[in-house]
Amino acid sequence: MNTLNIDIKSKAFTTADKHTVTVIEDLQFKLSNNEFVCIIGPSGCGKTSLLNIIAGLDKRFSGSVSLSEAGTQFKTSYIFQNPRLLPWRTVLENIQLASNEQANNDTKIIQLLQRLGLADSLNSYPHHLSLGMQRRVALARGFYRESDILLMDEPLVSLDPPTARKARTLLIELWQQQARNVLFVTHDLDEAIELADRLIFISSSPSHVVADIKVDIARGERSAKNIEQFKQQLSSQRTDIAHLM
Amino acid sequence: MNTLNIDIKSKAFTTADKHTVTVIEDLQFKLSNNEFVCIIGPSGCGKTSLLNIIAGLDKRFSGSVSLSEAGTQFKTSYIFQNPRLLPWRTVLENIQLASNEQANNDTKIIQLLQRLGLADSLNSYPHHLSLGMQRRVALARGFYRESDILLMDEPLVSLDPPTARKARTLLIELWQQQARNVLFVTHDLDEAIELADRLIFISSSPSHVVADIKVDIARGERSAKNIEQFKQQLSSQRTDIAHLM
Amino acid sequence: ASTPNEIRISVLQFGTINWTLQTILQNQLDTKNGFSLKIQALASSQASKIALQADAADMIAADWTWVARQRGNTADYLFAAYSSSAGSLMVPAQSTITSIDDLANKKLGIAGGALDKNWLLLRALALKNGQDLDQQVKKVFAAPPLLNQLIQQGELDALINFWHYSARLKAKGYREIIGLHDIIRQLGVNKTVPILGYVFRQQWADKQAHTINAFLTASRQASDLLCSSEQHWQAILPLTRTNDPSTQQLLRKNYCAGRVSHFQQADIQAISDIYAILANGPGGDKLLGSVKQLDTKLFWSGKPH
Amino acid sequence: MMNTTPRLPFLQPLLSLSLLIIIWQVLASTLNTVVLPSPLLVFDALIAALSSGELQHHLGITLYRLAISFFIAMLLGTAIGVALGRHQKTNAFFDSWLVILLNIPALVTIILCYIWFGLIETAAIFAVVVNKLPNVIVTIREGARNLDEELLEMAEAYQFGPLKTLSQVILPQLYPYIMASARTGLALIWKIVLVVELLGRSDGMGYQIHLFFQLFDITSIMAYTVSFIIIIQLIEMMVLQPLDKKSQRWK
Amino acid sequence: MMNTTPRLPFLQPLLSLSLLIIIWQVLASTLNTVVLPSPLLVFDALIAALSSGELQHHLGITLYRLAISFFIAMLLGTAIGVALGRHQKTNAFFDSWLVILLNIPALVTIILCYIWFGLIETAAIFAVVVNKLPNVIVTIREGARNLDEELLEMAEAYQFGPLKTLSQVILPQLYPYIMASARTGLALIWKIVLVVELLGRSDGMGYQIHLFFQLFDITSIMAYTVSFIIIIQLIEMMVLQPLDKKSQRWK
Ligand SMILES: Nc1ncnc2c1ncn2[C@@H]1O[C@H](COP(=O)(O)OP(=O)(O)OP(=O)(O)O)[C@@H](O)[C@H]1O
Ligand SMILES: Nc1ncnc2c1ncn2[C@@H]1O[C@H](COP(=O)(O)OP(=O)(O)OP(=O)(O)O)[C@@H](O)[C@H]1O
Ligand SMILES: [Mg+2]
Ligand SMILES: [Mg+2]
Repeated sequence: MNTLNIDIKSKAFTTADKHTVTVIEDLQFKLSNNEFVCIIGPSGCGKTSLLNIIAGLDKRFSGSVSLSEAGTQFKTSYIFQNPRLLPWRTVLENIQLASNEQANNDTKIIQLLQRLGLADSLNSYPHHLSLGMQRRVALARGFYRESDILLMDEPLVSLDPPTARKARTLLIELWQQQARNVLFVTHDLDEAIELADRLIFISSSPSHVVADIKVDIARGERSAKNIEQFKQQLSSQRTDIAHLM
Repeated sequence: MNTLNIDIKSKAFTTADKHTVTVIEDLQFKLSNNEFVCIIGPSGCGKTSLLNIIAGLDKRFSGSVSLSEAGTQFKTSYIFQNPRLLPWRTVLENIQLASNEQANNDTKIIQLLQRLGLADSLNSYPHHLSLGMQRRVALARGFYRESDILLMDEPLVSLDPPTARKARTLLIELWQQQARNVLFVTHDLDEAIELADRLIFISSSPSHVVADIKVDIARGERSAKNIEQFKQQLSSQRTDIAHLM
Repeated sequence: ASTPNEIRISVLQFGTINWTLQTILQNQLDTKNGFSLKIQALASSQASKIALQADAADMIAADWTWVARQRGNTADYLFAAYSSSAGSLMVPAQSTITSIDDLANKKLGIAGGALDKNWLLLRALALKNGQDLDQQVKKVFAAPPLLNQLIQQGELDALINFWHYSARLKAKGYREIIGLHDIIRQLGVNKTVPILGYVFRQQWADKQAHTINAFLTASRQASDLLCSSEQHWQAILPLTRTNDPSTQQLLRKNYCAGRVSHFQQADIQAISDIYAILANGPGGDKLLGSVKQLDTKLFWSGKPH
Repeated sequence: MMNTTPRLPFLQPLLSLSLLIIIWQVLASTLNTVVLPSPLLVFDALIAALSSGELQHHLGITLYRLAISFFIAMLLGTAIGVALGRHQKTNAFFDSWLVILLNIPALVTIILCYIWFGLIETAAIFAVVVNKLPNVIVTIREGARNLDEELLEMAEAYQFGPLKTLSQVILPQLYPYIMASARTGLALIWKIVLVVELLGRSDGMGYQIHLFFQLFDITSIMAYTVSFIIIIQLIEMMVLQPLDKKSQRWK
Repeated sequence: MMNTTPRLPFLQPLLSLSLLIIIWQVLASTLNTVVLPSPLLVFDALIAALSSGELQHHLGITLYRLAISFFIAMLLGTAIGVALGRHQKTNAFFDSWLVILLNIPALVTIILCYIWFGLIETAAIFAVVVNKLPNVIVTIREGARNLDEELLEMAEAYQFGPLKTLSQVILPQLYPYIMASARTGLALIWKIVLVVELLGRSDGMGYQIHLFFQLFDITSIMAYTVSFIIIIQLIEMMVLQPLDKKSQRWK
């Protein structure tokens, strides 16, 4: 995929009592070269709004989300902040439906689910799963679908540390297999440093980019210790964003 | 409140294809003396099911949840795993409705919301808030209501670290003001050690208690360093529960 | 439950009986004859039957066929003859149909459904002539006003309708092929019998015989007034609901011709004969129920039973 | 779905009504039959009926009957609907009663009501209620079956009690079902009132319309119909749509 | 809500029906009027009508009309209802048309259909559809207005396309509205068919019932009604309830 230019001049909402609240203002960044970018910002700053705009779900903003090569289209996978599974479809069906392939590769789905610890829940309905399990199904759905950009809105909350670890490994693996741009919203700085090529820090609303930091640890060397060190360094060097950590 | 005996012989669900799955089996523990207990266990092990049973929402289980002094009733506050706000009520109304007082103390509600960073959203409807903000409203609702036991199902996920920190401080403060038993489900061991008197580790389902550990750091001394140390110690001493951390 | 000397009667607002009743009221014929009349106007003849059942009316108007059938069901209704006006078979002026023998394969509109007495008697007559109309015509059952409209749109070749609907067609130049009384005559009963009458409960009649007779007298006086006095006719003209003078004239003519001045043993005999024809003819068992013989006690004799 | 409120809320209906009237006029003048009188003729008849005061009289009476039976049917129907929707056993028992009540021809219930109570106002209103009630019950029952269990659990955990649960949790969720019931209900009741009045009242729109039918006076039937539709359109614009807007404010 | 499936699914309806028949019998024998014949009398009439073959004939024809118009009205109504519920502007424009269509008396539409098409089957079915259609539209529209926007966004993000979105996301959410429409719809159509047949058909239940009504033969009316209700009760037990169960499996 070529470069994706995100340039949001302003995104505003009208509240029930007719006030206009500007949530995003002059937020710009670029995505290219199958980057893995983590977005970090306070609760309520507009991260979900941003992803919705990029996914094309929200068209009422001023600014643009465009590819450098005009005219080309990109396909998104979006793992929402809550699972958003179809309650009347089983786990397997939910994943199948989200794919844009003609024929579904059920073995691949089952493999994915197995690695997420859901091998037994293939034919369960979402209502019969715990919330953490539903989130994992949503993960599998997002992973399974082939796309040019993968949007993830705090996908790993509500998972116990071992499961979250497994999910992270899987994510990186899949991303390396099928290279694409990833936008990953998280509140967990450790997680962000472990996963990302770049960290984008966003201010509270009306939000804009306050820091865009390259994670320069090689992928093989992102041990707990190195991550901790990077964090220390970051907080000592960038006191301007300390309040966001 | 006197001692609460939780003794669940078995909790089973029937799946859509008529299978019976036992989720909890022989899970016992006691709550007394206004303890703060954190529950830690893998995703899908039955933590939410357990809280539902204690809250009296699920009566189809074998076993009992009883007070040592028979005949007395207890009032619960329950902060669910998702916000569960009434969409057609504003933030303020949602909190007022949940209270069992005759007259509402709006100043107290506003104070609570202020401390959770929601001072501006008093009259917003839940749909107009970000998910993290909705969770904070649910927190405020649970905190505001006077109760004998406070159940919390991963209440602080989806919050950025500063906000989560504030919420934890507030929680401890309120708990010390209005002493009551607290059951707090979390996947975050650091958080658990910071907050709890006791940690209860639960196995994967059919779940039971695998470890019941007293956190013996004085409340004033739960610094990041001390917590890290406690964690180290725990994982080296209790290798049997290392897979849960 | 009505006060002494009071008659509560339920009739169609624009029905011909209402012409008579309004004339009674306008000329105080009720008080003059020693009773008081309360008219409840209703929008359908079924409604008046419900009113009688519900005891909300003392008297309604109905055919003797209906009364006979109800007596079979142990309802003790009595019948006092009122009018012999009857429906007829009508065709457009330029129609090729000249007698009932020409009806085969034609589209025939029938008011009142398959159990309408006009239709049943027409069938009986045709059968006598060796023709089974039920098989041979294309029957169209529908609501009377709708049928009148349809024949004017050319959707029907012929139509048997109730008399005031037929009269309206006649005023528009439609041709009468045969009337009910001609049918009856051709079936061998040589008398113009009443069709429509006042109907009331026997129980009530037993207590109110005097009032009923006074009412019947008033009714006859009113009808005579309408037929003899232009002024009285003008007074009820709005009830005919037509502005066309020729239709008004035809309606009046038919109304007057249908008056029943005497109701005697001969009438009862004739009706019994017609009853027998109906009962033994096609569809008659459904119209009249299982009773093959007319219960002649249903006719009001002028005194309590 | 966009929540754009048009600046001129009356413009849209006006335009669409004009279009309808034009279509009607064109149809009427091409067909040229007594059965489809032109809008102008109907309008004249409407004015005539109004100036004679007849229309107001009958319309008033019909609206009175409609209002009373509407409220009784909606209240009772919502209550029973919620009860049946939430209690599977009660529902299993009464389901066939409901099917019967739904499918008894209006004719039968109306006659029975008149015969039992006499030709009085109560009978008429009772007959209408009996005919509308099962429809409300069935619709609300579907709604009550599909309530959000999470919110109900919340209400239970926070000990809302039956009254608060009903008013704060259940009824807001039933809102679309109640509105569907109300909108189709006004229409259904109006149609039943027509039959009820035909079979045993001496006034009201049903009585009048049937008289006109006997004379095949379609113009007057249309005039009466138009007057009623105007009333309902006003109710829609003055009551139901503002209610919609208010209750959907949170979306 | 408990999902306890009773072991004997036919026991409950049987019990409740027996109770109803007992109440009926008691009422009939205390009132002792022709207007409320006892169950036994009605049963006799039913047997008689069956053995003459008449009932089957008329019932068959009515069911045929009912089935055709039911499916047309449901399909068309759901399509239009979804369109209006999702497109606020289209709805603002056509809303008043809908109000008009809802509130035209059945009498008027039926007469117009008969006059225009002649007294033919198409006219009858068309008249029924015109009477039922707006009810379906209004109910489905309420449902379409209250769809879960989160799931719709999901469908859009995952590029479901219109067809998949309709079948996988929208229709399952409309299910309760469709069922409410279907249940009240069968009843409504049956009532309209009765009037349609009364005004211009030479067969069918409505035609027959009206004949009986002219003779004031309530027993036969009841017998015909009972036969129809049995059919509907069978549809309810054989089609609608299993459908309910199947489609609610995921709960
Ligand atoms: N209604 C239900 N029907 C069938 N199975 C259910 C139902 N609800 C929960 N379960 C099963 O019970 C188990 C425990 O669920 P529960 O929600 O209690 O897990 P949990 O510990 O809260 O998990 P998480 O951390 O993911 O929230 C899961 O395996 C789930 O599949
Ligand atoms: N439909 C809406 N109407 C009005 N305001 C809205 C609406 N949706 C979101 N907002 C406001 O926009 C802001 C940003 O919301 P958003 O959901 O993007 O936050 P977020 O960064 O994803 O937060 P979180 O981490 O809590 O999920 C919030 O302040 C919220 O109140
Ligand atoms: Mg968000
Ligand atoms: Mg849980």
